[in-house]
Amino acid sequence: MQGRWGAVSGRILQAIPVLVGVVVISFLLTRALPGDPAVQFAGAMATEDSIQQVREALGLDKPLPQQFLIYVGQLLQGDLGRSVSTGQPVAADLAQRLPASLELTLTALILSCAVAIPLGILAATRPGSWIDQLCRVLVTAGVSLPTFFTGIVLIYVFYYLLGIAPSPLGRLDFIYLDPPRVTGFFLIDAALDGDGATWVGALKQLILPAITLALFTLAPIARMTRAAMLSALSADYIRTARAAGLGRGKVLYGYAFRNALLPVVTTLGMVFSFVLGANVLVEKVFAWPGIGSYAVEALVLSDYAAVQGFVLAMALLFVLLNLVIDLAYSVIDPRFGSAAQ
Amino acid sequence: MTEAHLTPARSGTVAHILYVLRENPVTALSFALFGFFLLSALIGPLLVPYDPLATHADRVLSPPSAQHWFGTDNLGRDVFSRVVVATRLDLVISVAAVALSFAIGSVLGAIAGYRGGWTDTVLNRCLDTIMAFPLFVLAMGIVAALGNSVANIIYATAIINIPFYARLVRAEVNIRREAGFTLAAKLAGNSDARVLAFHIFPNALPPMMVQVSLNLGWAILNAAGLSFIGLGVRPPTPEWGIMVAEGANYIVSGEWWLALFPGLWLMLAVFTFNLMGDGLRDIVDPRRRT
Amino acid sequence: MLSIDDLQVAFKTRRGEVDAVKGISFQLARGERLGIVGESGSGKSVTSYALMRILDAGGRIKAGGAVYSGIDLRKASESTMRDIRGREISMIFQNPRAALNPIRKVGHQIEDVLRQHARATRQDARQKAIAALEAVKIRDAAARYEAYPFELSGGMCQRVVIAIALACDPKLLIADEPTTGLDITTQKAVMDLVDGLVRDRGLSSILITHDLGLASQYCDRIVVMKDGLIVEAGEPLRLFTAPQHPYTQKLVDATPRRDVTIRALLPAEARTPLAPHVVAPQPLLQVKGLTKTYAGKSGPVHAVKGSDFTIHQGQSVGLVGESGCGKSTTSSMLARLLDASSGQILFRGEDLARIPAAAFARHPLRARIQMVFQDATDSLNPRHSACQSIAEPLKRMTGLRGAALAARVAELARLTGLPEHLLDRFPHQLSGGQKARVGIARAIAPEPDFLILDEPTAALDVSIQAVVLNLLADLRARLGMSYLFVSHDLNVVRLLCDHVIVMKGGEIVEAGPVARVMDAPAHPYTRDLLSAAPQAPVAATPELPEIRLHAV
Amino acid sequence: AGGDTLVVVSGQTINSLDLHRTGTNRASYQIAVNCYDRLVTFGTKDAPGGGLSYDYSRIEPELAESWTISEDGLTLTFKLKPDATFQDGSKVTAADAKWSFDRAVSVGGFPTTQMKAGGLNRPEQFTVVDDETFVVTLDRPSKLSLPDLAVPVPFIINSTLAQANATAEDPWATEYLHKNTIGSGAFKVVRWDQGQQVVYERNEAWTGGPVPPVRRIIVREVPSAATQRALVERGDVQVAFDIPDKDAAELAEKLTVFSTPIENCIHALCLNSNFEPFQDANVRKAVAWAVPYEAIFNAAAYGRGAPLWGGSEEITDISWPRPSQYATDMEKAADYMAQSAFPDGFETTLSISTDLAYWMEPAALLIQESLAKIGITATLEKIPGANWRTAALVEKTLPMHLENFGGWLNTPDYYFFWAYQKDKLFNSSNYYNEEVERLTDEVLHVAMDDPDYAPKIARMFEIVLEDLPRIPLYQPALNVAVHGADGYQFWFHRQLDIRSLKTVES
Ligand SMILES: Nc1ncnc2c1ncn2[C@@H]1O[C@H](COP(=O)(O)OP(=O)(O)OP(=O)(O)O)[C@@H](O)[C@H]1O
Ligand SMILES: Nc1ncnc2c1ncn2[C@@H]1O[C@H](COP(=O)(O)OP(=O)(O)OP(=O)(O)O)[C@@H](O)[C@H]1O
Ligand SMILES: [Mg+2]
Ligand SMILES: [Mg+2]
Repeated sequence: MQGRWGAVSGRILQAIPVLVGVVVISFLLTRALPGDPAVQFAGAMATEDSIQQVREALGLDKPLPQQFLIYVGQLLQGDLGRSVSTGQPVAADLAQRLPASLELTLTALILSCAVAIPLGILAATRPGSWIDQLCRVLVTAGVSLPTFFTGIVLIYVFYYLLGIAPSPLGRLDFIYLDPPRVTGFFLIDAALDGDGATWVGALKQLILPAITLALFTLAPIARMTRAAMLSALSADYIRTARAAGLGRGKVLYGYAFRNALLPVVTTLGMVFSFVLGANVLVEKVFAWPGIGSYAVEALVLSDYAAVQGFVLAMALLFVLLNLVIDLAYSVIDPRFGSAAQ
Repeated sequence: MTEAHLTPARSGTVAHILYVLRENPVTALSFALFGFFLLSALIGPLLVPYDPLATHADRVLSPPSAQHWFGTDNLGRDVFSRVVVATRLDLVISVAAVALSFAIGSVLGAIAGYRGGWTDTVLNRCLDTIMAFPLFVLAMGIVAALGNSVANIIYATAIINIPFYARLVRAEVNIRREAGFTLAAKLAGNSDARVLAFHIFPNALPPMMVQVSLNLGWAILNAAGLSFIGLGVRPPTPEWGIMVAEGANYIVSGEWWLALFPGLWLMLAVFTFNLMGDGLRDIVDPRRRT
Repeated sequence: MLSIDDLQVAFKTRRGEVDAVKGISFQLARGERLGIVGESGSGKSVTSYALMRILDAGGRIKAGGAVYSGIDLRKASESTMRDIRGREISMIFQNPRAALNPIRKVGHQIEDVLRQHARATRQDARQKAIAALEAVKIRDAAARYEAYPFELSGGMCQRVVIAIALACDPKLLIADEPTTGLDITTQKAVMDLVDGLVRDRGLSSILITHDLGLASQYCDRIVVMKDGLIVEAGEPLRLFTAPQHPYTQKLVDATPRRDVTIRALLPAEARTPLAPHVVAPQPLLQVKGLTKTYAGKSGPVHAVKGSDFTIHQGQSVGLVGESGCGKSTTSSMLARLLDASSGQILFRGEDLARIPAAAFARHPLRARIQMVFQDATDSLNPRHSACQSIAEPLKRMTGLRGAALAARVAELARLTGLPEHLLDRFPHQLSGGQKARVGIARAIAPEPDFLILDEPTAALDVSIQAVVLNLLADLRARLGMSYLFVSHDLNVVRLLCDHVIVMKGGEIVEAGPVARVMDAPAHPYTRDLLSAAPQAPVAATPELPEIRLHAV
Repeated sequence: AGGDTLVVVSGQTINSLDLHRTGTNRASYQIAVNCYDRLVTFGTKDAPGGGLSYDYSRIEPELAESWTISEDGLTLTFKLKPDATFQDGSKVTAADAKWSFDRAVSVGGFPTTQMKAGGLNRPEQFTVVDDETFVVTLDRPSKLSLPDLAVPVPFIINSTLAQANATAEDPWATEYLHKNTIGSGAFKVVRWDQGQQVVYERNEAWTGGPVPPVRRIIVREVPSAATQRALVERGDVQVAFDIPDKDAAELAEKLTVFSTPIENCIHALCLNSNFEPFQDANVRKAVAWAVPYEAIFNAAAYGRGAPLWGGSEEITDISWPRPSQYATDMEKAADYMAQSAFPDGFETTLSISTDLAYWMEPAALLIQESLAKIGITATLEKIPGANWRTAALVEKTLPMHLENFGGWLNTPDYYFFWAYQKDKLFNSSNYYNEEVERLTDEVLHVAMDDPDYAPKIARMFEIVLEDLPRIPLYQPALNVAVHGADGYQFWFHRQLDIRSLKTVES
C-alpha cells in the first residue's frame, strides 16, 4: 500500500517540471502569436494614441522578461489574469466553461466505451473471423471522419432533414432554464434539482455532439480492448482457470477482462486528453459553450491571458488525469508501485 | 555459399509482402487503396478533366453531373478535379509531417531508452510537457504563431506527434537494452551507437509502423481541422480539409456535394492509412515470415 | 479409469491443418502414476489439453476419443466438461507465476474454484482456501491467502497452483512440466510434494516432461511420444535398461547421468572418438576479488562478493549454483559487458577490469573473449538471418568482406554442424538446437581464446543438448579454447569440465577438480545440488546419500 | 418561444455589457443600443431593400425632449424629458448626462475617438445647468456633432449607481458596467451567459419611444452559419441576424429577408502606394479595368447589396457610395498595362483576412485569376484575424488587399476623413493627395446644404476615382432573415435594434 502512495506522490512531483514547462511554453507561444492585442482591443477607430494607451493598460509595453515575471507572480497568487476579450477573470471563464467540455467529453467517452469495449471483446473472442474484420473496418471508418464533418452531417440529417434531434444550440434549449449550478454538469445538476424535463432537454442536446466525438474515439478503445483481451486470453492463467473448470463468464470477465483493463485504462486516458483537444472543432459546430471554443476565440484574438489560462488549465487537467489513471491502476493492479513492476 | 546469403533474399521479401496481403483481405484492400492514392498524387493532376483553379461564373454550384462528377463549387470550379489534385498536397503534408516526427522521435526515444538515467528523465519530462498541451490546440498555436503555410502545418503536426514516437521507441529500446542479441552485438565489437542504430532500433520498427499508419491519417485530419478553424493551407490551393470546411457551410442550403465528396475522399484516405498499419507491421516484421 | 483410444488432434493454421496428435492410445488405472516423455512439439501438452477439452481456438479432436470413468470426454456437453475440470481432472502447468492471475489474490483464486464446484459457500470459502494452502505445505497459509502472485516466489506459486488443482479433490492430476523454470532445488521440493499428495490421496497422475530422469523417478509407467505418436511405453527401469524403440534409446542415451562420457550421450553410430584437449600450465585468466554490487530498489544487491579463481589455457571450468547466485553476473563481467564494482580480471596479465565495458567493444582483446548466451532465441537479432548473425563479428573485428567473409561463414557453419541451407533463415525459422549452433558459430567466429558459455543448453531438449555438448567438446579440442561453462546442472558440468566452481549467494563455496567435487562434495550446499538432480534408474548406480531438502 | 418571447440567433458573441470598456467587441454595441438611451436618435425611413432603416437626415428626441443650437453653432442646449427614469426608478438628470459624456471622452480607446469625430474632446465641454438642462459646448461648429450624439457611444448611464460602484482604481465603474446595465433604455439584460445568450426584458416605463411590443427577447449566439440558417428556416428562431449573403439569397425565396445595403460602406480592393507597381497610375487603372466586378458581386455577395461599378464618369450628384466609372474590360486593362512601366507584368501578393474570408476569398480568387490575364501574378495571402488590423491598418504593409471600411456618420467627407487622408487608420493604401487632404478638411464640418459643399465633394470623388487607391467593388448588405417576426429596422452600427421587433403569427 505504501508503495502505491509512494508511486502516486512520485507522479505529483514529476508533474511539477511539466507544469513549469507548460507555463514557459504557453507564455512564449502567446507572445509569438501574430497580431498586436493592443491594436485588436483598441477598437474599430483606434488612433496611435489610443493603441498606446491600451498597450500600457495591458502591460504589454514592458520588456518580455518583466512580463513573464509579472505573469508568474500572478500565477503564484492563483491569479490567471483577466481575459481582455471577455472582460472576466480567466479563472471565472474557465470555471464556467470547463464543466460543459467535461460533460460532453465524458458522455462521449462513456458512450464510446459502451460500444467499443464489447466490440473489442467480441472481436478478441473470434480473432480473424468476419466479425473481427467488420469491427476493425467499422471503428477505423469512425476514426477516419473529421469530427467537424461528422457533426455537420449529423446535424443535417437528424435536425434539418428528419427533425428528430433538437436544435444544435449549445447545452440547453432556450425553453429550459439552466439548472441551479452545483457541479456545472447539467445532467447532474438537473438530476440533483429533480427537474426531469431539464434533464431530458440537456441529454437531448448532448446526444449528437457526444456521438460525433464518440465515433472518433471508438477505434483506439476497441483496438486496444481487442489487443489486450487477445493477449490476456492467451495467457497461462486463463488456461489454468479453464482447466480448473471456471465458467466462461468468469474466465472472460473476471480473469481476462480485468487484466485487459490495464492497457485499456491507459488508452482511455490518452483518448480523453486527445478528445479534450479535439473538442475545439465539435464545440464550434454545435455552438457548445466549452473551453475548446473559448481557446480558439482567444487564440484568434491573441488574448494572451485567456490562452495561457486555458493551456495551464488543460495541463493541470492532464496531470490530474494521469493521477486518476494511476489510482485506477493501483486499484486494478496490485503490482502497481511495487518493485516487481 | 555465395555473397547473397549476407542479405536476405530479395525474392523472399516480395513473397513475404504478397503473403501478408493475401492473408488478410482488409489489408490487401488497404494497400490497393494506397496504391490508388499514390497514383492520383503522382499523375492525378495530369488526368483531371478541368483546371482545379479555373473559375466559371456560369456554372456556379451545379450539382454532380456527367460533366462535373462531383459538381462545382461556389466559383464554378470542378470539385472532382480539385479533390484529385489535392491528393498530392495532402499526402505531402501527412508524409512529411510523419517522416519528421518519426525521425526526431526515434532519435530522442532511442537515446533516452538506451542511456536511461537522467537523459531519460529529462526527455520524459519534455515529452510530458508537450503531451500536457491539448495537442490540437498546440498545433493551432504553432500555426497561428508561425503563419499558415504548408511548411508550418507540417512542423506543427510533426511536433505534436513526436512524443508518440519517442515514447514508443523508448519503450521498445528499453526492453531490448539488455537483450541477448544486444550483448552479442557488443561482443561482436559494435560500439554503443552502432548497437543502438543497427541492432536495437530496427527491432522497434514493427510497432512503429502501426503508429506511422495511424499518424498519417491523423496528420490529414489535423490539417483538415486547422483548415476548419481557418489556419489551413493558402487558397486557392485545393486541399481536402479546406474543401470540407468550406463545403460544410453549403450543406444546409442543399449543396451537399461540396463537402460530401472531399469529405468522403478524405475519409477514404485516412481510412486507408489506418487500415494499412497492421499490414505494414507484418511486412517489416521478419518474424511474420514463414 | 481413463482410457484413450486412437486420439487424433489437429490444428487449423496458416498453412492448412497440422496434425499435432496422430492417434495415440493408452490406459490409466486408478492410483497409477503415468509419465509422458518426448521432445518438444511431440504432442504431449496437446494430448492433455484434448482430454480437458481446453484446446486453443483452431484445435479440434479429429478422431478417436477418451473415456473417463464412463464419460466420453469427446462428446460430453460443455457444462459436463466444466464440472469435470477441476473436480475430476485437474491440471498444473509449467511456469507457475504465469499460471496465476497476476491481479487476483491467490486465496480468491482458490475460492473461485471451490465456489465454482460448489465445494464451498461464501462463508466457509476462505477457511477452505486456507486449508487448501495448508495442504500444499505453504508456511503461514493464512497470510499467504492475502498475497498476490508477484509477492510469492516461484516455488510458492507452484504450490498455489497445486492447491488450486487439488482444492476440489480431483481423481486425476495432470502435471504438464510442472518444474520447468524452477530452480533445481525447488524442482525437487515441488516434485516431492506432488508425489506425496498423489500417493496420500490415492490419485491417478499424469506427469508430462521431457526429462526422462525426472519421469522415471516419479512415475510407475512411462509413455514415450514422438511426432504425435506413442513409440514406446513401459516401466522406467525397463525403458532405461532395455529400450526397444530407437527413439527411446536415443533419449536414454542423451540423458546426462553419472559415469558416462560425453560421447555416450550421442546415439551409438555418432560416437566418434573424442580428441583430447590440452590444458597448459600457465593461467589464461586470473580473477581476483571480483565484486559486483547493484543499486537495487531496496538497498544494494551484492550479486558477486569477491570471487577469486584461475582458468588455464585450454581448461574448461564449470560454474554451478542455483538461480540468482551470481553466475550470469560473473560471466558478464568476464565478458566485459559489465563493469565490476571492484577486483581484477587479469587476462594474460593485463587487467581488463580497468577498461570500461563501453570502451571494450573497440579494444583489440574484444575478439579474444567471446560468449554464448543462455537463451539462444533471445541472443539472436530477430531481424538478422543466421548468416548475418555469424558474419557480424567477422565484419567488425576481422575486417573480412565479400567472398572471403562468405567462405568463413560457411566454414563456421560446417564446424558447428549447421546445414548451409539454413543460413538464409531468420531465428524464428530455426529450431532451438539450430539457434544454439548459430550462437556458437558466432562466438567462435573471431577465434577467441576464452569462451564463456552461460547455460547454453538450458533451453534445449536432452538430445539436442547432447549434440551441443559434444560439439563444444570437439571445438575445444580443435581450437584449443578455454571455457567457462555456467550451468545449474552438475551432471552436465561433469561431462564437459575439468574443474568446477560452486557458487551460492554471490560467494564461491567450493572449487576443485570435477571428480573430487562431485564424488566427495565438501560443502553441504554442493551435496544439496547433487541430490536434487533427478537420477536416471541406472541399474549399477551406487546409492547416493539421501539428503532432505528444506520446504520452501 | 411563446407570443411574448422572441428568439434571435446571431453569429456574433457579446463580450461586455459596457461599450466603453477597452476590448469590448462590436456585437456588444447592441447592449448600448437596446438598454441605454442617448440624448437624441435618428428618424426612421423605408430602407432601399425593403423594411425600415434609420434616417440619417432626421434627428429625433430620445432622452432629450428638445434642443437648441446657438447662432454660432457652438452651444447645444438639451432639455431632458422630465419623466425619464432609469430602470431603477431614479430620475434621469443632466448630471447623469455629464457623467456619461465625461466617461466617454475620458476612458480612451474607441469611445473617445468616436466622440472626437463630433468635436467632443474634453469633460469641460459638458455642463449641467439644472436637473433637466444639459449644455454641450463645441470648439467649432460641425455638422457631425449632433449626429455623433445619436451613435451608440454617448449613452446615458445612471451615474449615481455607477459612482456607488466605482473605486479609486476604477473611477468610471467599468467593472460594474461590464456586467450590469444601468440605463434608461427600452430593455434590460436579465441574463447574460457568455458565449451563449443574452436575455432582454422590456422596460415598461421606457420614455425614449413607444414601449417595445415584445416582452422578452433572447439573443442566442450560434457561430455556425449553417446552424443559424437551419434554425430560422425551421422556425425555431424568429430572427437570424447578419447571415451570409448566400443564405440570404436562398432564404429570400422562402422567408422574409432584409438585405439592406450598408450606408457609407464599401468593399474595396486597395492598392498600396508604398509598393512600386502601384505607384504607376496605369497599373492602377489596368487593375481597375481587370477586376471581374459582376462575378465578384455574384460569387462573394450573391447579388446582395449594391453594385459600385460601371457608373458614369461625369459627376452630377454627390450621393455616396458612388459607382465608379470602371467596369470589366480586359482589353482596356491590357492597354493600360502595356502603357505602364510594367508591360510584362509583375508579382505581388493579394492579402485577405481569415475573419472576413467569406467574401474576401471568392473575391480575391476571382481577382487573382483575372489579374493573371494581364500579367500580374498575385499570390494569395490569408492573414489571421488578430494580425489583420495590425498589418493592414496600423502598419499598412500589405501591397494589394481587400478592405471594407464603413463610416457610422453617413457623409462622404466622413468616409474620406478615415479612408483617404494621410496616415488615417483606414487609409491602408498610404494614399496621399494634397488636394484631397485640403478639401476633406474644408468640408468635414461644413453643413451639407452649404453651397460650397457639393462642388468640393464632387471634386474629391473625381480625384480619388482617377487615382484609385481604393477600387470600389460593391456596397455590401446587412442580411436579416425573419420567420414569424416583423418590425426589423436597419442601423448604421450594424447591430440589431430589438426595440421595434414584434412577433407575427406565421
Ligand atoms: N494452437 C496451436 N495451433 C497450431 N498448432 C499447435 C497449437 N498448439 C500446439 N500446436 C502444435 O502441436 C504440436 C504439439 O504441441 P505440444 O504443445 O503438445 O508439444 P509438447 O510436446 O507439449 O512440447 P513442449 O515440450 O515444447 O511443451 C506442435 O507441433 C505444435 O506446433
Ligand atoms: N541489473 C540488476 N540490478 C539489480 N540486481 C541485479 C541486477 N542483475 C542481477 N541482479 C541480482 O544479482 C543477483 C545475481 O544475478 P545473476 O543473474 O548473476 O544470477 P544467476 O546465477 O545467473 O541466476 P540464473 O540461474 O537465474 O540465471 C540476483 O540476486 C539478481 O537479482
Ligand atoms: Mg508442452
Ligand atoms: Mg543467469
